[in-house]
Amino acid sequence: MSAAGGRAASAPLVGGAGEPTMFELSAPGRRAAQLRATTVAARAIEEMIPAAHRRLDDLETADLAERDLVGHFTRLSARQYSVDLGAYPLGSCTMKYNPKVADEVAALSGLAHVHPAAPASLTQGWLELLVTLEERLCAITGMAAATLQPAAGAAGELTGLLLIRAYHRARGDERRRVLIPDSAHGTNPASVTLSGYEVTTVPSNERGLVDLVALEERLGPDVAGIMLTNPNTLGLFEEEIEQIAALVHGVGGLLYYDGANLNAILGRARPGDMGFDVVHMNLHKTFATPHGGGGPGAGPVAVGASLAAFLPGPRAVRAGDGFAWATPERSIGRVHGWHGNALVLARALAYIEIHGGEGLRAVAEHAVLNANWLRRRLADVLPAAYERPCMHECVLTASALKEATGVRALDVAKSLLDEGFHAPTVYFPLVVEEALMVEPTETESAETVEALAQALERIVARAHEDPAALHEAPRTTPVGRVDEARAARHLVTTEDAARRNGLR
Amino acid sequence: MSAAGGRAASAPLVGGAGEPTMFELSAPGRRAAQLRATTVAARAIEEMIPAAHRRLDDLETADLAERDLVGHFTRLSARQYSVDLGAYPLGSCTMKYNPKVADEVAALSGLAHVHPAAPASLTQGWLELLVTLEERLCAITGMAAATLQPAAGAAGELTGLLLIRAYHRARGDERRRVLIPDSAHGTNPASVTLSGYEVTTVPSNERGLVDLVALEERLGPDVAGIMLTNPNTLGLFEEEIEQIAALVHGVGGLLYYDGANLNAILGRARPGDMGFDVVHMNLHKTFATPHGGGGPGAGPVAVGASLAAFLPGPRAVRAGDGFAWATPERSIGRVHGWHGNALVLARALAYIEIHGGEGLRAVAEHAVLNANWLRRRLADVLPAAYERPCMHECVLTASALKEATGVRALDVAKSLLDEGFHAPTVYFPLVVEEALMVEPTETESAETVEALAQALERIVARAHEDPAALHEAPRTTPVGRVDEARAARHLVTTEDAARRNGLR
Amino acid sequence: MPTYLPHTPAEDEAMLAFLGMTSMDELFAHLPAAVRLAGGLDLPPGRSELDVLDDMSALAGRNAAATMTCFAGAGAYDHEIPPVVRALASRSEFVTAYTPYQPEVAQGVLQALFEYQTLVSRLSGLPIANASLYDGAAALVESLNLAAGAQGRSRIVLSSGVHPHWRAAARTFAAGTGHQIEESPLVEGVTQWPTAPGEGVAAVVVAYPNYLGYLEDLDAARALADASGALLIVAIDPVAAALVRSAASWGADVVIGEGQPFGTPLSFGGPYLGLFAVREDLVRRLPGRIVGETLDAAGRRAFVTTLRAREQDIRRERATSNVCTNQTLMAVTAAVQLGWLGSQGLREVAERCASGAHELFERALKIPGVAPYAPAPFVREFALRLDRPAREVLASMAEHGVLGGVAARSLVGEGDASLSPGGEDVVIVTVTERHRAPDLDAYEAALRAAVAR
Amino acid sequence: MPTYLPHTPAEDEAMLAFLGMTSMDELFAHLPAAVRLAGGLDLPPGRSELDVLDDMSALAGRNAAATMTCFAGAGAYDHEIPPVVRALASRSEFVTAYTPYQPEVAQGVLQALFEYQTLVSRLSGLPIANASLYDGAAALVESLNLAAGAQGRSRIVLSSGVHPHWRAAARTFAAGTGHQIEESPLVEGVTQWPTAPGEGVAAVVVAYPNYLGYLEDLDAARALADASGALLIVAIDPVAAALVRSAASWGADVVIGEGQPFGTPLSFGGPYLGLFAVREDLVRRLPGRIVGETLDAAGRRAFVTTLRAREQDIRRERATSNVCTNQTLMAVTAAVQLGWLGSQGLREVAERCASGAHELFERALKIPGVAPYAPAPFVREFALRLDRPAREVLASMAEHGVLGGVAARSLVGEGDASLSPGGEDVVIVTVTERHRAPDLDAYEAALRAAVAR
Ligand SMILES: Cc1ncc(COP(=O)(O)O)c(C=O)c1O
Ligand SMILES: Cc1ncc(COP(=O)(O)O)c(C=O)c1O
Repeated sequence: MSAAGGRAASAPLVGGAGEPTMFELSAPGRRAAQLRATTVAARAIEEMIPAAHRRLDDLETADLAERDLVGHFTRLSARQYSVDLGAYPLGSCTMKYNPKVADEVAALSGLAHVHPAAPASLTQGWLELLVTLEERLCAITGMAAATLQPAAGAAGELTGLLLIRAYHRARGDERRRVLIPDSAHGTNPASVTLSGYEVTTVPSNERGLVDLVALEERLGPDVAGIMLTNPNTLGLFEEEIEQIAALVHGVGGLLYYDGANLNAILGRARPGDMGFDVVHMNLHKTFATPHGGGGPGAGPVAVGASLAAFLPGPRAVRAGDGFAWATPERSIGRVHGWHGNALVLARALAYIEIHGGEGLRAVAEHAVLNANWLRRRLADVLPAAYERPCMHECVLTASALKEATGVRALDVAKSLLDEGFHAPTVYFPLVVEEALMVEPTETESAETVEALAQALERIVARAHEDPAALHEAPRTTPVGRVDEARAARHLVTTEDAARRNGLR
Repeated sequence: MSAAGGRAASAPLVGGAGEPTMFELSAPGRRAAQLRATTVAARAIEEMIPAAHRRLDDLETADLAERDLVGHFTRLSARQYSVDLGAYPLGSCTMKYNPKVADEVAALSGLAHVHPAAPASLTQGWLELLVTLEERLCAITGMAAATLQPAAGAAGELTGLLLIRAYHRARGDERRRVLIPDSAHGTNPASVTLSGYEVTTVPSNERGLVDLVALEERLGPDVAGIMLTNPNTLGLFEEEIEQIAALVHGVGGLLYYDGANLNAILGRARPGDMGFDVVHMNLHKTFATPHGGGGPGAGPVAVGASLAAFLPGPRAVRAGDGFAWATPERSIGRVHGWHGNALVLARALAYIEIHGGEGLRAVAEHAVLNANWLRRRLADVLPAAYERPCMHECVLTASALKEATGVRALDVAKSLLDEGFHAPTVYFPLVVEEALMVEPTETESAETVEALAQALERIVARAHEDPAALHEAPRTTPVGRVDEARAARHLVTTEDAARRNGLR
Repeated sequence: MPTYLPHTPAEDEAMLAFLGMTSMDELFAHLPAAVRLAGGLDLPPGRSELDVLDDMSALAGRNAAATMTCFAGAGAYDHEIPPVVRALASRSEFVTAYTPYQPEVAQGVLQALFEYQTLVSRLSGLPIANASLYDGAAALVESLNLAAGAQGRSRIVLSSGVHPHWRAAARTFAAGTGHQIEESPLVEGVTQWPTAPGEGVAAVVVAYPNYLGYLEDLDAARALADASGALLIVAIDPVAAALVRSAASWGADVVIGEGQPFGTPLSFGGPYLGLFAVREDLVRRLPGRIVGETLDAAGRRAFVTTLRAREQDIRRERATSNVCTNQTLMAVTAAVQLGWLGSQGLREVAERCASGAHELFERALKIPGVAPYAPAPFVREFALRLDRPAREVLASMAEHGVLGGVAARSLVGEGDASLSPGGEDVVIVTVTERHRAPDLDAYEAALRAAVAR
Repeated sequence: MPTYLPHTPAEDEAMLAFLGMTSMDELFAHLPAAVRLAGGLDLPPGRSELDVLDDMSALAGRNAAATMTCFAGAGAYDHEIPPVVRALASRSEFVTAYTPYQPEVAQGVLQALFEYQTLVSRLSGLPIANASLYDGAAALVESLNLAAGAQGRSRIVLSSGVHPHWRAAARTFAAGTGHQIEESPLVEGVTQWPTAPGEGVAAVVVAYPNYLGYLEDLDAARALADASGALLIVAIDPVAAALVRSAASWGADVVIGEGQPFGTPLSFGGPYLGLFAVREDLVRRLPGRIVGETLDAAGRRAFVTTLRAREQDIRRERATSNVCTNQTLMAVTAAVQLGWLGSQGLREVAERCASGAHELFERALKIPGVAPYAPAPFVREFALRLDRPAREVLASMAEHGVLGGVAARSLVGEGDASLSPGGEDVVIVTVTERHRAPDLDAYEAALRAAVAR
């Protein structure tokens, strides 16, 4: 017999059991779907599809009544942490509050129900929206033009690198290497490889910044460019950015700005003014479009004037009184199946229009204020890896704690879950031992940041008293600490595999 | 300092703390509201409102950022059981699955954004909807006409009783008493009193039905009528309904049908055919409009032709090609501020139109099937108070269990929470000792009903092994067993009272 | 045949077999043959929910009023409801929950109601608020019952300034309770109270502002109540309450009102939200549910419905109210909306309403054929006297896309003591914070055109 | 200035004071003066969210396409999304969660992804599916990278029947990876494969059905792959997959596709959902995330992202994919939509699409000036050859409220090997289960009028 669809035991509110999979809930013959009445005559499949192409078996998915479907996914949602429940101080991820108004924007039927291949004359509203967003993003970053196609930050990186490549190539200049600081996010080196360049790592200096000497050593005429985030992944502003720019430009290289940390500088500084040539933005970070449990995002790429001709196409552009599609003359081509994650773009535009310039600056100021306040507040509890003013996030280290108590950053993170906070990012960036990367974001109040500090304080105190307890955290969550190694060793990624493995 | 708005500890998912009140979260100067730009000039209050009428102090409500508002109410929602999470076998309440389509119906801007005093010419859609619903409800109950004004079942009862009163009065017939079986829902006697009649209680016989002899003894020319639900609150069909009707009508009394249990007989029997003169329906039960944590409901009242002239007004009626408002000539008057709980009515109509006659009959059949199956399944675990075929619900009794173990119906109910089910209705109807009134409803699957049975089985077994554990249930819920006596003894119903009492 | 049943035919069979049956008919075999429905219900066949949604959308499309600029008020107000309030109040845990009979798994609704009670208490100035009644009219009816019970009397002195529909409902239910309702007429828009009310008065009831929008001096009502040993019941507009003296400060014993302006759309009149607050010593007569704070077995804070002994399910025929299902979801919504507004936002909304209303009032008076109905002060709603029948004027304004107000006569019966003789020409106009300058311009133009016609 | 900040000015001050500062400027004092922005951003001033919502609604209103009957497909399909799917997929726990880095508090998303993977696996017939890629185009790009890596080769034989935009994206990214993409043209709507592909082919890629709607015999593609030691990559239409032979049964090693038809609205092209499934032995080359089942410390079932060592954050420059943020919410939505459809509903939808398409096809052919583009079989999408340029015909159909399809030329560049010379006259027409008889009638009438013009 299949599982009980109306049993709430898996909701953390009651019980404590696991939630059956939809396949365990499935019972043949059940269904939720009600299709509209139709007067289009049904045809036999034999009339339509030649035998050689007909499906051999009946496809079995999962058969649930609507009631059980609702129960299942509602209970799953209850087993999921989210920004709407509480703080999510995941450094590098910028999990800030996502205004609900954007949900209504994305649900507007005049935006959501538009076919992407409909002619421009029938989609003028969308084209205007895209053009406006592009203009806003250029104003915010100090760049000349942008593509909205990339679907996430990493896609933006690769797009940007291909733009750099096209730029050099157009000048007959085949270059080989891209420089990346050792603190960089993993997508940076991966994107470099995919763009056909080789990665050259630049070490950080003792201040957590790009080591200028080391940089210079690695520069040469075969360097296509450098990828930086500023503030960098340690939450520190690359104060020597002008020198860096001069050095890289000096050898004919370009500067790529990874905009994952743009939240820190909105209205206070612009990548374009720092000398960057290419900038990607993570709209799902800086402009508060919700992360959706891992996506969708959007990763527009803005460029200086000298790279505009290479942008992917088609791009929405102003054309007389209206708007049209146009492909830049030396375009690298398309980087998305259509025009990018359009509904995410619409959300971001709404966010920008609500804030305006002053509002965005206030966002950055308060992101930086919260992070610095927390860093100072925790100085005696979990020291920052670099004791200097940080920007919107700071990297703490549990290495002393580990030495003293055996409690690792991971244990601290898991313990924080029991305290009612999502864990910070751990073990990133790689250059810091036992890293805990904390980004409170500007939408958390002083009280919340203080509560987070107190929770960390309690955890550290407990680490000294009863370290074993922390190794066993979390204990108040729907499941306890998850055995990740086992998952990789005994790979079970579908219900069918689970059945084959005797797990059902 | 106020509480941390971004701390999720009160979500059952993590932590286990309590949730601060919105007043504890409040910090002066914070706000969520963004009002539209306006060019209407603001006027000084002094210009508009004479001093004698001006507010003396500033009204303080609660001041929260949108992020904290969202966190707070999202966490509160996570502390709340609901149909969408799991089964809710609350007898008498008919907590069935509420189709999501109805949420979209109620959100249609052409329904939701209509002012109730807008002229009929501008609200023809609404009038048609009301007329159609009235016609459907009459077809379902076998009555001639209906009012949609009553906002819930109890309001329907009082309306119906006032109709009975008006009917008698119009015949110069002042009657005094209304008969009610001892198993009746509390709203019935309360409504009788409010209608100016006196309650005469009719005992149930050993079969759980109206005792005909006792009924006859209580009948007389001063009896205005009898209120029955059929099936009654024991889930049993009043098989002698024809005799009852004949007896009551014989003395000139009318029959009132409490439709809370209409779910059991949809398409299988109609109150009108049983001899009832007045019928209220709980749309929030039978027609699956969601209960909203305690309301809103809707309690339309349908009547036979002889009472139609007394119905509340205005009523939407057909008028030529269109629809108009009309007040019945001898109307008892208005029973609602406007036209009733209109958006609830729209939901119910959608439910009825989706099901059609056959669908509604299937609803009743499966409601009765589930209940009888459960009753039989539990025969050796928790016996039914009356061992006979039940309708859509059945009343079990824990009195033997209590005698044997000291475990009461309440303990069983609380233990069920830990098993991942909402508790049944307990200690109602009053005529059954240690009553557990179970109504699985038709939207729960066989598997769910079986799981419920197994959970009760486990609980009863535990009652024999470790009764103390059951007295302490529930243990996996956000709060443990709540001290109701204390709440009444130390009355604290507002944040301000809590402050005055030193609780904050 | 669309349904929401999980049962497959095979399961039906197996379940029936467990009961020793082979058909659904047998489940109903014990129903007397005469009442068994043979032919099925006379309803159109079922249709998929998507088809039905189409139909309902088509019906919705036939409500022209939905898309007009709405200056109609009179107890139902077109306020802003922001996305965040919609999102929170529609969370399915709130929507699909039942009455919090099991507090251990209902802290969400219970705490929200506790917060709602606090907010209503602060708005009204009275210490105790219940967890909602059906609507403003129901609140009035319940308040009369409360007063009659508390004072052991049955005469009610009711200002005709109370909303006509509420008064009508009060009259309807008085047929059951036997209360004698005596209306005090409006003269020049304000109540003319009886000078010597006589014996046996349970309550004096007044609206502040009254349904024509006017603010009355409540000292007179309070004095009358004192003189007759009656309770003073005040019906408030909860938005105006942010600006005007609290009912409690005027000496109200009971405050009632319509809570729809807090987050509930116009909804063609329902579901709305009956506000109800009382003095501390009246708590045991409070109709409906009330949530109290207490502790759980482990000493943690918890909320629970309390003073249950008042309610119908326990007190039965001796209960003073029969209310069971109430308007909880609207109460939760009100708490969310008030949380969104905050102290400052609520005041700003009220001020915007008032500023707009006073501007529109002045602009309207400049139109020939338009005069104030009475000289009394108002907040955000006012009454005009027109040269032509109000309904006709409104109909022609509607042609310009403006719902120009509510014809006072459409609310009241002939001979109602709230309108001076005639009254066909009186229109009640409401301005909310949603109206902006172009809306006021449109109003003025439409009214000018309509009156001139 | 509207923001979502909780901070009050007093709190700002206190927090700054704790840092020994008196102004926000000091927080940025360490930024070199030259890069500090003096004048603020050149943006219009902020406006309330309600004002902005108004503006966005106005923009939305300028998309005439939104209200037309949509026969456009070509990789983006107008399927029914019922209220229940909208309600579940929009639960804020799913929407506002991050990547499930902490599995203990992310079982909701993780389990939904596990279910999604199962569904994609069953649809494709391959055992391993990932937890989503950006869209169909991204899935193609990643599949080429996977094949090149797995086979240690760089030549790709790509059918021109694969969606033109996906092919374009593949070409764009090949500039970085250095893959040599060789397109095999369509002749009469089906791929003409090279007879002797030669050395170094990593993958043979084909679409089933292809972008013109035609079903190709995949034996030829499989044979070619075998002959060249390449992987066979098949791009599927996941709705058609309910009716046609599974890609796996044709011998696909990798299946890719666009998952938008499962619960995601047309959305002007995104966010969509890249489907990706592989043979068991390719799992360690899988791009993106994959969720596995495991146990928690107490031995309870739990889900977690697994094989993380493949991913960019660990493997860095040696990673085979850079994907990080993916399309999880769309994957969760697809699981909900497929749960709603059920096995039977999915088949019914596919059958309705096919029945409607075949009927419309026949009706279209009766119109003078309309001919089939090719004689090959199709499922729910087909290509017509018109007497006049397709774009003009579509424009005039639009005047009748019908979005009559997609002009094939608007998808492909000049000289694309998927259209026989010319091709300005080719229109791709799609029918979904949302189309009913009157819609087909409207189509026929609009097309007849347009072609005749
Ligand atoms: C610094 C940095 N760069 C790049 C990325 C990649 O962005 P996305 O996940 O949108 O692909 C991230 C994402 O976490 C990041 O933190
Ligand atoms: C048998 C019965 N009658 C009447 C009522 C009262 O209906 P309402 O709560 O809608 O006022 C109920 C409600 O539970 C009931 O079960």
